[in-house]
Amino acid sequence: MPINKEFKPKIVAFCCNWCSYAGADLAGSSRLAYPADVKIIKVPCSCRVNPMFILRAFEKGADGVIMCGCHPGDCHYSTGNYYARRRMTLLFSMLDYMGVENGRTRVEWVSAAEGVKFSTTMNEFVEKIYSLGENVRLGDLRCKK
Amino acid sequence: MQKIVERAKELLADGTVNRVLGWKKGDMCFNPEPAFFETAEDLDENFVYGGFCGANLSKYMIDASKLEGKTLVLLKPCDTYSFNQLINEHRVDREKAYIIGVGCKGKLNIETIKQSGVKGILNITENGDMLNIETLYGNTEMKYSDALLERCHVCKGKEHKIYDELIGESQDTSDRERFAEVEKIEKMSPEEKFAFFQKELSKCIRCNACRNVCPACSCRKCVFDSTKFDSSQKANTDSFEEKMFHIIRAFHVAGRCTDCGECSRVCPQGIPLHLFNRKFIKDINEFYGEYQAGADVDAKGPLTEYTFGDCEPSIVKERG
Amino acid sequence: MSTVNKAELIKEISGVNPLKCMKCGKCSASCPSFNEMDIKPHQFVSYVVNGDIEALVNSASLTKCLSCFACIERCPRDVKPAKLIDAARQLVIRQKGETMLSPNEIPELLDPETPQQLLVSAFRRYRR
Amino acid sequence: MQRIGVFVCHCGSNIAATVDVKKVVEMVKTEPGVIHAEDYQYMCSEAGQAKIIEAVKEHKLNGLVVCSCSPRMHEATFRKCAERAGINPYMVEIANIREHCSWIHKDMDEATEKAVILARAAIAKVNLNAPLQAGESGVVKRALVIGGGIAGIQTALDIADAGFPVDIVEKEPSIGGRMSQLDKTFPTLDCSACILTPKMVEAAAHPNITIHTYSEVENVSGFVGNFTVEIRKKARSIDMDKCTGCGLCQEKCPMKKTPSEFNRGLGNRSAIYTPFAQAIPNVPVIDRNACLKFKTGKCGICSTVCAAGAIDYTQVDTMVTEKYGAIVVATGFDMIKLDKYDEYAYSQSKDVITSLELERVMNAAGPTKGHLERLSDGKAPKEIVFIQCVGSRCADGRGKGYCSKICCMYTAKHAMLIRDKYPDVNVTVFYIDVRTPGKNFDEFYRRAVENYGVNYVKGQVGKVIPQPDGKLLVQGVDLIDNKQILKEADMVVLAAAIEPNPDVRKIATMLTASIDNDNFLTEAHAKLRPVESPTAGIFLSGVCQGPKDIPETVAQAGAAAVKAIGLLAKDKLMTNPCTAKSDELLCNGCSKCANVCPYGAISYEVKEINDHGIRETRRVAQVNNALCQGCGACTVACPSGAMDLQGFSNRQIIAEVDAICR
Repeated sequence: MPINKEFKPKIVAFCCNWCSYAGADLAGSSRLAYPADVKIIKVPCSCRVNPMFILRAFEKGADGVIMCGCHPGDCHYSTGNYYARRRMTLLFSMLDYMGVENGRTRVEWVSAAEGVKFSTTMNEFVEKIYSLGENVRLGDLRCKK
Repeated sequence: MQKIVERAKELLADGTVNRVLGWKKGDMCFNPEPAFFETAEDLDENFVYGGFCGANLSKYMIDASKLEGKTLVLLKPCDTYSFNQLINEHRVDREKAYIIGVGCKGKLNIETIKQSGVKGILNITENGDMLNIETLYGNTEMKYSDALLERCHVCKGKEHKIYDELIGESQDTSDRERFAEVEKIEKMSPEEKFAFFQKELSKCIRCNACRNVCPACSCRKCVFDSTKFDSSQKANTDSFEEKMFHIIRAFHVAGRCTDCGECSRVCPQGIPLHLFNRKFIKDINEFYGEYQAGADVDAKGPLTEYTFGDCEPSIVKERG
Repeated sequence: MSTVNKAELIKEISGVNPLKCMKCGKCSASCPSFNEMDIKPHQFVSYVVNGDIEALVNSASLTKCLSCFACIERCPRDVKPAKLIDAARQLVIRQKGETMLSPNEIPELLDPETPQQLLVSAFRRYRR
Repeated sequence: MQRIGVFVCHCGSNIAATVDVKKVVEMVKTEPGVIHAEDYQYMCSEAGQAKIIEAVKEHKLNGLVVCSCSPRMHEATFRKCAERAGINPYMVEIANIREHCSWIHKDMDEATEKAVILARAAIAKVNLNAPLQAGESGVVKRALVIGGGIAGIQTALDIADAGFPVDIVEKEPSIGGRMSQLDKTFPTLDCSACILTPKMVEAAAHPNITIHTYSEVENVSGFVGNFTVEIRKKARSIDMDKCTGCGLCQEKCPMKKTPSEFNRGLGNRSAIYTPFAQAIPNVPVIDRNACLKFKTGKCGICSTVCAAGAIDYTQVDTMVTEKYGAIVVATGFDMIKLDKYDEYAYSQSKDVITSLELERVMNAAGPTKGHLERLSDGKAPKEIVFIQCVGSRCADGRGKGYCSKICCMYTAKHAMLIRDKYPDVNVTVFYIDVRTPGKNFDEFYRRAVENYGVNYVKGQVGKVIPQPDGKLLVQGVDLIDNKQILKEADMVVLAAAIEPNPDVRKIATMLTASIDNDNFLTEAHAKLRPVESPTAGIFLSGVCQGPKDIPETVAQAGAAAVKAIGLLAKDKLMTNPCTAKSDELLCNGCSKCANVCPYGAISYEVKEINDHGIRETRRVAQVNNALCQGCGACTVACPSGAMDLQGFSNRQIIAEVDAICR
């Protein structure tokens, strides 16, 4: 895949405190590299992620947004990720409906034990964003022109 | 209409209700507006009920619930879904409402009439299945069923979901597939989809009419007016903001929207806003089972519920 | 080709990570041709790790392995010695610049001692 | 605007080797709100903390950003440090520039740039932080122990001895667990029952201990210090107060062909039964699936013979609801199923058995009365082969990836006991490694080899082939000799891997305790908090946390008890201040938040609100801070944004998003 050297994507990853943030920590302590384009924001639970945050990230120029939470059934708060799953399904469906490439959004369930999964997920996601290129559809078009 | 006025007067006179929530004549025949009536004289003089009385009055009951005594409210079949949803959300007080379910044979869209080429409209009268239209340039006529609002083509049925008494006959005017328009967009390529919505949404002037008329969008203070999200209301400064506003607006009413179509009816720019709400309704039906907001007063709502086996968000990708 | 490259090639062809081996010997314990082999199945791994591909390629084990896959089936670490020996065979085939054997050449080459299963297995694996 | 100090840690070379910390300090100095920035070798050290405190005093800081390791590591340290410096501990944010940056990136420029952005996000957040005060909640002075094996019994005894009431919930009809099935214990070879039964009796007699056997935890609600647990006491069909434990009913029961769970299915029991003779309580249960009375309505012999009139066929399950301050999980383990290991012929031959089955065979109260014999024909074996690591250390998806830890030692024990009692029996052990870390463990293993002549072969078994004459042909390898071995054996014993009790996942879900992919409960910190679950108030005892032998289990059980006692000894707990908070002026009263709250922490109140001069009676949401755990589900369900989460507010998260996307 040809990689545009100029393009440095901005990628926001929302990670729940209990599983995915710990999974990211594990990826770190296992030295499992993934591109520096990914920046993690810690939230207590995936159910804390408001669609507003995701749209805000796109508005401010993010090229991809990924949300990670505990696996369904393993939520620290028992049910949070079930609500998050419905919310994100509907939001992503809407973005797709509006013509936003559906590769720019992703939800992945990563447990605290899955450092490897965290790292591979991020690598895949970044690669996907590189292949999609800069987010021209959602960003602040008028300011950039 | 006369029957409604007579009954309203009786209920006012015997003290059952303190006021009547209905429609009053507008400056033109095609723009009656919601109004409270407190006297028999006011009713006789200003009350109107006809094909152009599309406004859904249930939202006004939020304020009316805070007033002294009961309010007589006139609800069309589809309006009763909104009223139920408001009861579900503790926004209206059932005890404060006396509901007369009024008959409806579909409501008219003046824009449709104008778009058919009729200009200089002076008056429109209903005559059975036909509309007699007086214009500056002479008289013409049009089939009633050709001038219906979009929502009436996908009518939810003639049954009132909640009422104290019924006056008048209703009919089911549905003659189109409810999700046909949504499906059409879903089949487009991402570029076409984007172009379609970009074109529609760039018309938005953020007048907030869609929000203010929506019976589900009834927050005391909208998030776009508050400081809670650093998104306080202002004109759109970038091309994304209108999208964000409309996505969030639709998301906030997802699972609560009864598909009453008021947003599209009132939009001064003619943006088909119901396409957002209906997309969420379609997804909810497909992913989590058929759900009609307002059909059941005690329903929990699809976004505050879950099942262990819900589909994953990646379904959006897999579905293509 | 250097020995390092050959070892890498074997890993690539086989898709096996020999470092996963915990040296339990279950492969050799399962092997029906164990006694015929000069390099035993559990040793394949260390030959690849140490880069001694020449010895592996020239060993009798190359022809004695039946490709019965018992070691693949039972390996607890997913190391799959038979895949390594198979990769060594591929290496030989590729070196000779041939990728296939015509069925007509077989009767001539046939050694009556060759086990039937090896033949069947070879056809299964190398026909194109 | 806050007055923020930024402190960048080198973490020795962990961070400084890949992140230019000096540059990070320079870059963040111009961020809004930043008054002071510095770097130091080890921020978490006493000297590093002293620097922070000094800077707070000198620059009158009221917010701190520490760029260091994961907040999961040292957030608490720096919050305490802030407190010592006289500022609110919740005015501290951590930028994780080690796990999320220096450790995963190699390029220095790239890593430095990312570190700066992460620091900016943390600074943006602190700019919107508000001081938070932890609330207080009470502690119910009672503990629950789930599981009545040696781990549960030991934990319960220790807590009870400290003066707190404890309830044990055990799903089997008797306490005792796995240890009660064992014959002898390593490395001293004392009889398992001889050391376990006194503890069982002690637990039963302890005034502070209540034992619920034949019971299961059905539902758990509440939080640390104040759990409410529903326990289902399954219908025993026996009146526990009346039963004298005479055993006549079991003797007379006509349904004696039910496989005994206690004997691992190698022997039979009656339909009315106690699992074993020393069962506690010594009150039988009726297995309703096996009982003739329940199946056909005809029988009732037990009722006829019971002089005490204790048999009650009409009993139904009863629910007990009790409040607890602490819960200890001690659910133990079982052997894995061997259906994926066809090569060992476990399902084909009765003479291929697991080690736990061998324990029953060797036990005087077991199916063979302690005589070592082949289960197929009752003949005395002459050749026995032990196979190690069956399903342990497997990366192929058939077994478990971990080492089961106890197998090396118990196999040495079995081999030694057999050679001691039956010197004419040859014993061969196929091993991959012999792992004997533990006091007197290696000496024990060497004794088996040197004094008892057990034949240890380095290598694995590839296949066990049952022969027509009933013998078992074992095909293995000796890796030292580089020879394949074909050996005829009379018995093969498999050291099957152990796995956590399958019920534990259900229990973990109820407790909201985290659990790993192998179904072991996760500890709060692998090294420093090994007996606590990350979920406050939940403690881990025994094998539910990881494979352990008996001495380790007992040690951990004691440690879990001490942690639980430490909690129960407190009168008040500080609650998490990062709870949801509703803005009454914005609240619609729509109940969406209450619908999604997993803790029932949101209630509604109808009260008079003064909304900018308009006085109105409104229905508004109220959050109970003691119940709220701060997940934030309500904040997204709330359409008006009235519900917000303290410490993770909408504006804070948006500020972070903005800082990252800048």
